[in-house]
Amino acid sequence: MSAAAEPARREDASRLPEPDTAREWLSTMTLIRRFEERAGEMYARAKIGGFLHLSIGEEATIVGSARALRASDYLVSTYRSHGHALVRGTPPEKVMAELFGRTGGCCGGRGGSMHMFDLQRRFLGGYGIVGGNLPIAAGAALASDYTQTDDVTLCTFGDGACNQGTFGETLNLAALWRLPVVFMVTNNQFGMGTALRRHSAQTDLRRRGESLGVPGMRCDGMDVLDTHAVLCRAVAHVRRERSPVLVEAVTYRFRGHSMADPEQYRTKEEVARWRERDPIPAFARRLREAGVLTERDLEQIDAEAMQRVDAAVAFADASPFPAPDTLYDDVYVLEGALSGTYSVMTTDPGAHPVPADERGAASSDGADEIPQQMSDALALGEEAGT
Amino acid sequence: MSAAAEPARREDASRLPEPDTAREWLSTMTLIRRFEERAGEMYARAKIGGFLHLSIGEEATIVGSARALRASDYLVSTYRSHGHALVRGTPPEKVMAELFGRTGGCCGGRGGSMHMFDLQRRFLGGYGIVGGNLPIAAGAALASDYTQTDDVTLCTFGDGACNQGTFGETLNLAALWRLPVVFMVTNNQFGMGTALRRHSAQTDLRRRGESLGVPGMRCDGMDVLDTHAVLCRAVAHVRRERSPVLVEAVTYRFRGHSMADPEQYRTKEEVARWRERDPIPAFARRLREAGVLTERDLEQIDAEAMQRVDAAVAFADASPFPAPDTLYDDVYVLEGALSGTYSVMTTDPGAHPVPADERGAASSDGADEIPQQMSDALALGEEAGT
Amino acid sequence: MRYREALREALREEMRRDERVLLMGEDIGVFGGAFKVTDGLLAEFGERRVRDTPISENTIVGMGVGAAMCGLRPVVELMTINFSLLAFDQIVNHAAHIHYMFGGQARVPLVVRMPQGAGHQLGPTHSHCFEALFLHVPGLLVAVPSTAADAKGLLKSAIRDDNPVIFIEHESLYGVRGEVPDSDEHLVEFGRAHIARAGSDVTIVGVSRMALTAQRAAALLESEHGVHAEVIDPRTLRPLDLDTILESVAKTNRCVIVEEGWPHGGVGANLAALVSEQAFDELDAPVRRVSGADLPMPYSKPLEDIAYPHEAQIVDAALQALGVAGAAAHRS
Amino acid sequence: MRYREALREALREEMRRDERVLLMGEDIGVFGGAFKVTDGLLAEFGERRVRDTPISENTIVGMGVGAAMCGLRPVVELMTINFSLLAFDQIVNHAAHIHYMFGGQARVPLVVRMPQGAGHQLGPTHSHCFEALFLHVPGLLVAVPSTAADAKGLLKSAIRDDNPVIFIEHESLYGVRGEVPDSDEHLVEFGRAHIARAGSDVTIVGVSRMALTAQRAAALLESEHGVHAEVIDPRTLRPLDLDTILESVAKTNRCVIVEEGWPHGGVGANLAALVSEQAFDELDAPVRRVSGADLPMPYSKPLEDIAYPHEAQIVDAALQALGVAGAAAHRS
Ligand SMILES: Cc1ncc(C[n+]2csc(CCOP(=O)(O)OP(=O)(O)O)c2C)c(N)n1
Ligand SMILES: Cc1ncc(C[n+]2csc(CCOP(=O)(O)OP(=O)(O)O)c2C)c(N)n1
Ligand SMILES: [Mg+2]
Ligand SMILES: [Mg+2]
Repeated sequence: MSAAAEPARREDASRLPEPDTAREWLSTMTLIRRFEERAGEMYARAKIGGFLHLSIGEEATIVGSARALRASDYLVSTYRSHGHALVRGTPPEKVMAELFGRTGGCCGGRGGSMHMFDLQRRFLGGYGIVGGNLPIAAGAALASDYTQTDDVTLCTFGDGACNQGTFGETLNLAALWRLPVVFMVTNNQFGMGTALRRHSAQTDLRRRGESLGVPGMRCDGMDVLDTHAVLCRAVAHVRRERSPVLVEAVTYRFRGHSMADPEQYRTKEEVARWRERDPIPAFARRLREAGVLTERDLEQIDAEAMQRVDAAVAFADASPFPAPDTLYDDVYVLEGALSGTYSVMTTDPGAHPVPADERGAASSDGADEIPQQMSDALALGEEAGT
Repeated sequence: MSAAAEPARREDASRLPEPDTAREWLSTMTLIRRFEERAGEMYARAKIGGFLHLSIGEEATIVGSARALRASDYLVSTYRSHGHALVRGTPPEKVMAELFGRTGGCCGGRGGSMHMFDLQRRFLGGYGIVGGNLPIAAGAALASDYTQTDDVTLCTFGDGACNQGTFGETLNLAALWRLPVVFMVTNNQFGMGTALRRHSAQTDLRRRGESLGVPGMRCDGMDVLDTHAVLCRAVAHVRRERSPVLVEAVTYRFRGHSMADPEQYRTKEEVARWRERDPIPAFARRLREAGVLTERDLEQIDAEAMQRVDAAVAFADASPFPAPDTLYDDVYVLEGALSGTYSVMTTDPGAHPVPADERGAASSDGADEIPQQMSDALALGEEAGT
Repeated sequence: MRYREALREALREEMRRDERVLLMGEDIGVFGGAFKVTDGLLAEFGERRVRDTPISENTIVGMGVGAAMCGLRPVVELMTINFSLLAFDQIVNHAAHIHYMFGGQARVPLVVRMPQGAGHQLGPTHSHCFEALFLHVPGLLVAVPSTAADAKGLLKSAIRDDNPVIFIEHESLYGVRGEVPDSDEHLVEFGRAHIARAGSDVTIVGVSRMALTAQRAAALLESEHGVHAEVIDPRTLRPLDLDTILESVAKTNRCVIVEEGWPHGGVGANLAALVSEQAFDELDAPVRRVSGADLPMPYSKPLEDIAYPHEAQIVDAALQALGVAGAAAHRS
Repeated sequence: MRYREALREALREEMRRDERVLLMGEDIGVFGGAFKVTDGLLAEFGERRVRDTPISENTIVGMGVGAAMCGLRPVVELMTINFSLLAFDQIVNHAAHIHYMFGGQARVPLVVRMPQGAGHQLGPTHSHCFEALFLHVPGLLVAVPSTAADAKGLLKSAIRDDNPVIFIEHESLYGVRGEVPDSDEHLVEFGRAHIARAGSDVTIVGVSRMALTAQRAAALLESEHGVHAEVIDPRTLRPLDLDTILESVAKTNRCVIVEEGWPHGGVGANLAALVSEQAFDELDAPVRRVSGADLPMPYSKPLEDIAYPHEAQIVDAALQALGVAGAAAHRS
């Protein structure tokens, strides 16, 4: 395991960041917490449907890791990704509106809780298939390399995802092709109701990449400082060496897997023990003791978070539901080079064929970033004289 | 890595087996070699169609490993499996007839070169999908455990197969459930035209199971003694510990990947260098030098192999092609509990629906072993009083 | 008894009857099953026979194939059909082909259970109906029970059968109650369609959950339009009981097929093709299909609602088949 | 130029034209491609743009999806369609859904190339035709070129398109020669069927390789039976040019559909359903389907030969559609 991949602990972890930075981290962790608590309430009030996977308890892992990235780096997540959207800067309004299934949502209500996305902020989603996001992250990293930038991709997934075939396939390819990806296992101790030791033969997850020569690191996912310190090393290593690292963030899911979870697979005591290590009060206490923030600052931070969540709910409530006639928008990109009828099911009550003359009408907001990248790539092409 | 998993080398490898055993090993290696050389000729003469993957050069790996098994253990292979059928005792006649696509073939001409099978001899196939055989081997091992036997399963696959998702998934499950499987990577240095270092980030393949706590061993796949010694340790370990081991057999494919392979991916020199280590003459020399076999014995062994191959070709040539009206036999097991029409495509020129009254007619030769196992299992059931 | 409980009963009875039957799947044990179908079975049968697995769909199914080849009768639960795509290779190239490919030597008495369906706002990746992908594959049996009685009877038959069975349940049906014959030997034969409602004006074939939606539509057709629809639930798609459908069409001369999944190359297209070809002279109007919309299922409720069939579309299609537009019309 | 070379030309031209285009696949570089389609491209474009991959189908396709979302235009080769089942999750739940699921933000300009087909004694696991599995999925475009010209023109269009394209080649066609327009801008539009042979008596739709078999059958129908068959090659299945087929059927009043794959829920069923529904009044006889046999493809030559369609079955089906049994008959 390369030096750069040594776990951090003590040395950096004890060093506090600049006051403004520290405040921003705490504010963001608090925002995520308050946002998800409210989302849970909204689910109970049937404002939100489907599955709702909360990351309450995992905020230090989310913020500590995302803050090790720069704006042009990619972040790829799972179906448990409200926090990842928020930490990347997606307005809470757009995230809540997505949960409400409204046009104001970051995906216009198409994806819902499991499929958040914000291309402009390089938050690359939001994937519902366990393990499905790893190859996509490797592809993003390939694009970064191919277009000769030094951006990296942070791919986060759960302990249960380590058992999916894509895990071994993707780590091998990333190591073989020297792709700039940080694979981060958010080890919250369970894959749904299955405890780590009951689903993985190797419970020391940072070692799961060893066989492929992918160095492993571990961070205390309940400690935003340690998480940030370790991820900074991981990101720096990957950015410099152009080869992948596997980081295990040890954390815990305070709530059920999703809203309907009797939690028969763990004891109230176990949950209580972990809750004592709640990353938000822990970090707050630390900042207060270090004199970085006062009691009033802390109250203010929480009040601000509450206000932003109130505003998000108000926005989401006011945002209209998608109109029925938008049902077929964006099934295909229609301004492409091809014509032809994309759907011929005139016997399908819902369907509307797209005649050639309508083509080009379809919207694709947010896609504006791609042309930029394309022209970069094309420029390369010209250099290469092709 | 457990003691039992230490590579063998010296100590046993130098020890020669009993003369009869040594002769049988050499005879079987020679039979496989001669059989496949002839198969190649028959392919050139269009007696054989489709793909023909020869294991010429890998005979020591095949015989050394299979001879570490007892008759009730399972062997699971790939699309390169003529040798595995022969080493398990499937008559060369049936293997050659399968290659010829005749009714006398071990699968009645249905499977061909890539899909050999002999249930009675517990040779569990013969699979065309790279990596597809690993889960099946784990399932066989599960059945052995479930029925409370101490049989083990030897699953062999190529270096390229280590990159398939099923590799990580199956090793994890086998380790987690403590399944009696020996996973053997037949490392012949290439996945088709892609050299090991170009397809696997980890070129020390015996380590590919480390991350999952699956101990690794390595044997010289060009040396039948070393292969046998190491596999005996692996099999003994697995039979005793009821948990998997990964063995890397280092060998080389003398011929092309299949019959149509220009071999641009390697040099003639490289092939020549490996051919100097041809496992058959090497073992023959050793036995002669040790005074176990005389020059005449060696000539006789080769003559016997040639005769058996001649007989196999004669049998295959004489065996009839399947009759057209057998086309739909064994698509389904029809003596089961269900009725109904299995194919209703009266518009399909080839198809013939199977009316309920015909059911039970379909043959399923070889299946006789299953009822035996079933009654064993049922017996267990009765004990358990269910 | 609920559909969920009927399935559990089938599993319990067959596990008691035959020691070779074991269950494997994600969270089927300690968690009790994502939809609680297997709840309580771990307690009764223990970890040897009720096995929680890692999230490794292709390998779980493949292990089921290998174990089945060696004499066991595994029942694998995939948490939902959406994840079956990861196991598609083991299902098609292995489970379905092994008996034929090896000349009849090996058998694969494997059951793969999984629920499908939309309607719970689970969004694009979690709302699939994939019957069409499986019925395409020779070597597989495919069941799509819509009632508690059929769920139990078909699952028991599936477990006793020597062929690999794809057993497709529906997320919206687990809580639905129905009469279930109280017998250990309640077996429903594959390849036998069920005439859920008798009628003479139009034949409506409803697949999986749509068999129920079709029955409600038939009630509306009767009460509001005086139209007597015959509703047929094929119950299994392989083998398919086409004869029962053709007999009905010979009587009604009109046919509507209702499926929840995608229209192109769906189960509806398969049935429409067969009926159009084989009842050509009996049909007074083209076969009508009512299907899910041709797109990934959106999360937002109002969009999801119009993206799969409801009674209204079935009523319309039936009236169109009858050549009567609009409401309160009578048979022309 | 051979079909194989036409594909290579398309790749070469598009790679020269657009730096964002790169190739990934098993043995496409040093080995030159299992079917030699990519032979020579590594030498011209280097390892950055022509990438040999490990045997990891699901991940190769998934990397293509991710790279495409981030501005590249990857062309992934799967060695054969038989292995695409391992990548089915990335193709359906990811490539096909991402544009819609994320509200139009992301695009997936990915091409997945792969050959299908029987006829080379490759046996049960290696002889599949899977058009039906892919055409079922909204969000995908599906091409099935049968000539060198279409292979080149469709592949170039596919690479320039912003949607994920499943590009299905055929193992038996790689060596077949055909005229190919000598132009860098030879693009064949998706959604435009090709009338391969004009005729007035019966419409024969042939998919993929079967478009050629159908043309040979049409020649026999003419020379031996005086029947003038119109042969249509849809060229793409999504989008599908149904209008051209319907226009032909309006003229001939008879339709035969020929596919190499399995009959249940196949592309033939989809086309037969559409034609039967939408040309109901024009059809003088039921649509006839000629398909591969409903079983895993056997290795043995005499069995394989009768397990997929040849001219004779197509001629028979056409004569049946025309209501003339046996040979040398004339239109009744
Ligand atoms: C391929 C696949 N299989 C099963 C599921 C159902 N499922 C959703 S989340 C989950 C558990 C995942 O556990 P883990 O990877 O640890 O992530 P966590 O939920 O703990 O964040 C399962 C089994 C799925 N979404 N995808
Ligand atoms: C899933 C899958 N992908 C691709 C192929 C095509 N293929 C057949 S053999 C082979 C190479 C396998 O190499 P290895 O595993 O080392 O076995 P070897 O051929 O060397 O014995 C490939 C790519 C296949 N059969 N299955
Ligand atoms: Mg977890
Ligand atoms: Mg190899």
